[in-house]
Amino acid sequence: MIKISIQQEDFDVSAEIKSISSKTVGAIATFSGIVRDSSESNPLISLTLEHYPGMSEAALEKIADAAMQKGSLEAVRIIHRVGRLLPEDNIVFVGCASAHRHAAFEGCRYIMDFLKTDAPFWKSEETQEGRIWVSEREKDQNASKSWLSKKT
Amino acid sequence: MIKISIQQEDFDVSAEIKSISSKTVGAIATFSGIVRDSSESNPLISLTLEHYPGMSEAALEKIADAAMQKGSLEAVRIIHRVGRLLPEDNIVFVGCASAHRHAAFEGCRYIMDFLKTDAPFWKSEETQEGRIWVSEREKDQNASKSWLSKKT
Amino acid sequence: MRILYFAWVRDNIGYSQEELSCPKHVRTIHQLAEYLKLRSEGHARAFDDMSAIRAARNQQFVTHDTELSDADEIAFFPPVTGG
Amino acid sequence: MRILYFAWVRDNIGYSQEELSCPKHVRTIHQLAEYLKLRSEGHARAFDDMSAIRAARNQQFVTHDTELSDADEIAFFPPVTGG
Repeated sequence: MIKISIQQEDFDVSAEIKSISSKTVGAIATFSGIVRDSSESNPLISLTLEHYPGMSEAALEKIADAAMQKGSLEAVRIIHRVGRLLPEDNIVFVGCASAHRHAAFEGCRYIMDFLKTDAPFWKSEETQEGRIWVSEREKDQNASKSWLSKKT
Repeated sequence: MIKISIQQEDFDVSAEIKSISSKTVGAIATFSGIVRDSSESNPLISLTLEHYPGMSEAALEKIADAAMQKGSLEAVRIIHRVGRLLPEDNIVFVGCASAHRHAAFEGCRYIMDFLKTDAPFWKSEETQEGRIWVSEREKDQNASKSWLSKKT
Repeated sequence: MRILYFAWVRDNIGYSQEELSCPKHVRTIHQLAEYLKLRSEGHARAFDDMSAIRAARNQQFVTHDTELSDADEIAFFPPVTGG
Repeated sequence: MRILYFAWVRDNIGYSQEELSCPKHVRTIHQLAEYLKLRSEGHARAFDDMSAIRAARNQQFVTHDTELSDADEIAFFPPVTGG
């Protein structure tokens, strides 16, 4: 079971975890990405998330599919917020449910690594200096590349 | 910040995640262990968790401390339930908060690996066949041993 | 051909999409960007450093040497930064 | 000396703790288990296979050759299975 949402609204992690739980699930790993209060040491006023509607949903579906194929996951839930967010707001949620913990952890890491490089979302940060687009981080490119060299 | 609880009562994951979030936290990884509905293909009636009071709290503190030392975690939350649990009940919750996602994921995996081998809890399963004590799994021993050979 | 712009590519160009028919000699993503640079100062700024530009053809990431057809939806944007 | 039993070790012995003073020749965890085996059939069953037994001294995991003192709290139990 895969469920993807791209939305402005916040979400409730407990409810999302329940939605991927079932009688055969023994392990759920989750990741929450949260807006921090500063950007390169400037206090952050807001973070705005933009996406490519249509392509962004398809990209997340593809990443979730690949994670399901790779490990023995029973369910995957991805929520990515868009629009204007404030410090401490949720940005993204990934939940992976499996019979066993290693598959749940690996699924979550895999999805986050590829979400960072293969899903068309862009962040801009508003500080007192103005509004700037966040640049891609080389570390993220390397994190998703590292999976290609692992045997599945 | 480390907070450990050993309790009979259930917990709310959303509230626990909020409790380890802060202005400088950008990433929270969590693990929830859940009672499955069968034991070696027998339907499971209940799972009972017993612990060594005093030692169990100290063991979880020690594991959380080691995780904080190892990675750059800002907060760790561990909740382990004890007593009689039913299928789909929560057993354990681990939450790790960090500025960045890799530290949060690694912290969570580390804590679960050592919780499985170094914390004095014992599970017994009730099925129609009766009540049996769960045996230690060699896989869990190997999972926690694998951290010793990694550079920190 | 429908062309979409995101993030600072759109900020430079000033709008988020346009429809146009390309001349025959524009056959790849890279050639399309070169052609678009002639449309305005904003376009020229957006496509000044093509190493900073990523592209999608019909909502799939593609390389700059990918060939186009007039029915395509093409998007130009910076490297993604979600999550 | 305070001795605690958990899980199936306790189920075999029939109770969860006892206080006793050991004879002088009982100096290690292993010797303590051997001594306890003499107390009842349940103790004998619990400590029949010492490779299945783990121990703690004053709430720290210890090996079977660890030395004891009369003020210690000693616990015997199977390998842990929490989480």
